[in-house]
Amino acid sequence: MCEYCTIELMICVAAQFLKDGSTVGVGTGAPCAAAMLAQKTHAPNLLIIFEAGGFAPQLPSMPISVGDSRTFHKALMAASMMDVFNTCQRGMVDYSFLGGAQIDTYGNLNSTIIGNYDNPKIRFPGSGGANDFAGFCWHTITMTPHTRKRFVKKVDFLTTPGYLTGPGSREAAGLPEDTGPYKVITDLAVLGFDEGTKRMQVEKLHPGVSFDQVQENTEFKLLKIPVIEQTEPPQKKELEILRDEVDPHGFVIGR
Amino acid sequence: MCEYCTIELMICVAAQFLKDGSTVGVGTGAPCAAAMLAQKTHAPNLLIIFEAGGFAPQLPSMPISVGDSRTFHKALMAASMMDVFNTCQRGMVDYSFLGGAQIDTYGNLNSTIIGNYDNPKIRFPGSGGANDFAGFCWHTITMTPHTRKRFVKKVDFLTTPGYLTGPGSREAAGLPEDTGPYKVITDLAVLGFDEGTKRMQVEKLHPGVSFDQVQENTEFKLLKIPVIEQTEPPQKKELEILRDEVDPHGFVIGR
Amino acid sequence: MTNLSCGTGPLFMDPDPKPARAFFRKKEKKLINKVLSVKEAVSRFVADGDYLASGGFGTNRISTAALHEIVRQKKSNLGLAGHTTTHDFQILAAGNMHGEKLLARVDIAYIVGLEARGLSPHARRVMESGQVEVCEWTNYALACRLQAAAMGIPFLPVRTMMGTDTFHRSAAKEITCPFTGRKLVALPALYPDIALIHVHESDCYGNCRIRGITVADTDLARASKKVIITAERIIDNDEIRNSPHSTVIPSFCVDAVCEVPYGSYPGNMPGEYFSDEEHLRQWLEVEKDEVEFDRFLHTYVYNVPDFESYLALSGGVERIKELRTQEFLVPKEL
Amino acid sequence: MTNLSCGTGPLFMDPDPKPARAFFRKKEKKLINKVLSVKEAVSRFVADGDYLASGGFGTNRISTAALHEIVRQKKSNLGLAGHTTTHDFQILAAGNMHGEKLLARVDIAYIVGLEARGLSPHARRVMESGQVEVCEWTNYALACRLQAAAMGIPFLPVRTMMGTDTFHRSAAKEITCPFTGRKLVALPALYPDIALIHVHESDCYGNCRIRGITVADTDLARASKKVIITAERIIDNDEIRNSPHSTVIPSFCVDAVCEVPYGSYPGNMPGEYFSDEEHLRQWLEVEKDEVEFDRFLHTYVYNVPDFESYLALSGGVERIKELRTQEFLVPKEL
Repeated sequence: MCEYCTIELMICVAAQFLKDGSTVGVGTGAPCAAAMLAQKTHAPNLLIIFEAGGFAPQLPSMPISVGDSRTFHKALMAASMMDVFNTCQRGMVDYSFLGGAQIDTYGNLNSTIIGNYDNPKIRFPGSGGANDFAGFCWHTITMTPHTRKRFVKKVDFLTTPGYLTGPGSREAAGLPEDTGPYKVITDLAVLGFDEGTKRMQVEKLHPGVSFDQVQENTEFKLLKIPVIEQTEPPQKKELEILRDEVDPHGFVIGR
Repeated sequence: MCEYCTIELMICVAAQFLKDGSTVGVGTGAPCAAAMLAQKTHAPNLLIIFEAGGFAPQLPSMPISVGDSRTFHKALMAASMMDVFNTCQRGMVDYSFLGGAQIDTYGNLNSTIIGNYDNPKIRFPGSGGANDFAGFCWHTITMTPHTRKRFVKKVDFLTTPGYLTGPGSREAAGLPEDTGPYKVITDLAVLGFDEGTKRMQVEKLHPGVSFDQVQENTEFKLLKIPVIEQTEPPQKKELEILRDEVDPHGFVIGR
Repeated sequence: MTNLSCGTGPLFMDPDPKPARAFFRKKEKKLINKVLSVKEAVSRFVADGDYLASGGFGTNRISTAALHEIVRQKKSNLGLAGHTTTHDFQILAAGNMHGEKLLARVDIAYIVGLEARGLSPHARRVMESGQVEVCEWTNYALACRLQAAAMGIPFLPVRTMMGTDTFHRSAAKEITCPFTGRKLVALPALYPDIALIHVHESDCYGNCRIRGITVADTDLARASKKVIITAERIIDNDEIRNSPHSTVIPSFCVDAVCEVPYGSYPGNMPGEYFSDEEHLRQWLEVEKDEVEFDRFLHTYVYNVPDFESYLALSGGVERIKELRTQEFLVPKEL
Repeated sequence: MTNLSCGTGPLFMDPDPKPARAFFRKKEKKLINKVLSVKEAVSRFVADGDYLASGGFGTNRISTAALHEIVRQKKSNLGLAGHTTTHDFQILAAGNMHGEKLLARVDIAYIVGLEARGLSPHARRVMESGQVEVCEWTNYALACRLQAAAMGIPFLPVRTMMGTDTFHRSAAKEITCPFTGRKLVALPALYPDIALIHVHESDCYGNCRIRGITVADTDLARASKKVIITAERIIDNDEIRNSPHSTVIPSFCVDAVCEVPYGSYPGNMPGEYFSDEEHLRQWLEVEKDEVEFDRFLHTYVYNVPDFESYLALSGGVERIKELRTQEFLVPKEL
């Protein structure tokens, strides 16, 4: 084991959820770093998709925008936004990787406003492609810092669908069947969703973190799986690849 | 004046209806010859569109198929069938140029079957893109031989919309407003449509042809405009261009 | 809005995105070598009863090699999406003889004709016999149905076929626009089981390029559950990656890649060779007599092992050279 | 199907195809020389009150020249389609200062942010002030709305936004699929009055090529009533005709062609130059203080005659050369 910072841990953990041969729609920053790391370790056949139109680039460095040149550098196809989201809606994309300002127990995300809609305290960008990705892809993975302000009982605005109001509600709303939030990776823990209630549950705790600590940083009541294991710390090899090849300038991991 | 055959007359007459700067969706054969002739005479800016995806080619010769190489030879754009018909549906295409096995007084066309649908005497190809063109383009021009078997009271199958059952019926059916049959050019006459009744009317008679002769070759009762003029015979220059440049091998004009 | 009506034609394929999504989810997305012989590809990916779609446009950029192989392997009970199918339809219709039924159901936009070349006598015999179940559409309607499937939605609302018998004999339905109150025609998504698409270039994974019009093939490749690509040339993956905006079909849609030079013959391949009008006339001619047509088919299709042999019988590369001069408008005289 | 609901957001533009068809019918289709200065193009084709759409993707392949000119000419009361608008939004939002109102209504998918670079302080001030009327959508929803318009149909039925506040604050409506009974979201067609699209190459008539991703620009050009093209290079019509499948926007959609080398600066132009991150940071930085931002705008936008002068102030061709080395990943060291 070797030293690492929390964001590195989060990225290494996130990377492990991306299976080889699967397809993933990613944004910039940590999600993209995780996808790149996965591709350079256990998932060389991970097919990365960017919403502006880039399919399966050979990423030379971290993109700054999900539509910049890097996102289709030596790609298999440089197409259109319609093609990307149609591919997702058609059922061909396994994972989407999102962030957000607020998240609730059902994995619903807010990236629109804080406060009252008609007189907001803060205006955030809005959905972008997040709502589309989270509606269409089979699994949604979220990466976010773990604070009570972010893990809230009720999001101020439901920008992007998680399990909405619980079991069956996505289907009732008309969203494709068998889709929804899969994992939430924070600086404290790895969380998943209880199959019966679709509520968020703690599945792994990062080294040195207790369940109570996670609960204290969460406004809603967390479920937990029977045996919560500790998150496996990043391997030396993973960290090397992350630091030397994925993000040598420290844009995301911040060195 | 000089000698010409009927198909040459028909093509020259048809060409005159295509205004410079307008757009036209054409098929193979006589319609294409008419469009090419128009382009080489009074309408150098005629924008010719082929349904398989060719926009504004510089036609080196008559295409054999509306999707062959000629249809996008030195074209402005080689796109898709969707792009062509979307362009028509969006209202950007002025004329479409069609044929058919049967036509009725409202300009409805049959290119599907002769006889009973469930047990047809003859199976023709079907709509192809004809129904789409005639529904979306502003004006439909039809070229067809003039016989009682073709100019019928009731088409055996309404493949492609004319004025359907008369005034207002296209709009009631949901078709775009202000569209419909414009001219029918036969080996006997030039016919149009009465504005009030949307029924077919004789507008010009080819040299040596009488109204009665046209009516005899038509199963339904023809209307006529107050003063029917004689069709202007082709000019020498037009015929030269048609014979030497448009169809030098006589594929359509048959020499 | 009142008086909404429905077409009475049969809907051959399920437009629901749910089973399609489940299928596409399991489809292999990895970059694996998919190069196969046409024989192997057709044997492995075309099943009796499948619903088929042929790319290109009738006599232009068609996968003659795969179409012949389907006839040669005596596949049966197939469905077909017939947007301006001409010579491709003629080839498949040849499988309906002697009581055999290669084609069982056809979504028709344009069949039995070869455009300016006239009608196919054999295809007419097949279609007039009543042995094939049919549903009427238009070229745009079928293209829209493929686009709906490629988008993963169950229908597209358009303004075609309205007021016509084509609509009444289709399986489309009228709906009302929730914004304008307008009547529209809802076209059900069409997810073919298998598509046969001939392209200029593909890498061994199935990333494809087409020069010239794409007709409906970008949507067709995305809408179809299985896709067989025949390509004039297999090119290196590096070449694909050096110009990613030239890729029109991505590898994750493709199941088999077959290298078949001149594979659209006797059809036209844009920028490569023109159609062989003599040979196409011969097809139309021999079809007039069933016995003669049967003999022709045995000579050119059944008794040859592959497309290369068919091409050799038809004049081989020398004939292609001649068709190249036609494609490139080379003047005859020196 | 019961419980169909409607978004409560404002529908800014008429989705009905009838007036759009009437407009497109009259649009000039001839090949005429459309080359204009950006100043002239914006003056002639952008009217106060118009609904605008910016091509590309925020900081990538955007028409900076046309965007600056709109601010410089103090256009007012504009609508905007905001699918991942980032620096383009930031530029336009600069027109909302000192009581002036360049932006009056925005269809939002993504605004006020610059992706990984953070949020724009000034754009936030504008949007949090309540002076701009808004309607929420998603990137896909806006792309679909443009596609519906490009197709000439009043809506497209898709499966996005369902069950979310994004839907409730949109102007979309739920409908029932006539084939499957499924609930779907109907997205109204969006016909912008004017589109600004930056491309790699255009001929003088407006036939355009884009290298790399097209984002939503092929539909945008077709959906918009008026289209201003800015191009890195004007090329000969012969070049267009020699490779017609490379044309992604046809001339009959285009009203003005402006040659603006480096015209996406400080944005990224694929295959040409990378984004100028220093300059973009400077924008974000100066925005924190309104007085400083005002001074910045006067220096860089209001008090210069054109984009070329802005570029010169920002380092000119020397800066572009540096951004080229970034675009082409040229190692720094010798």
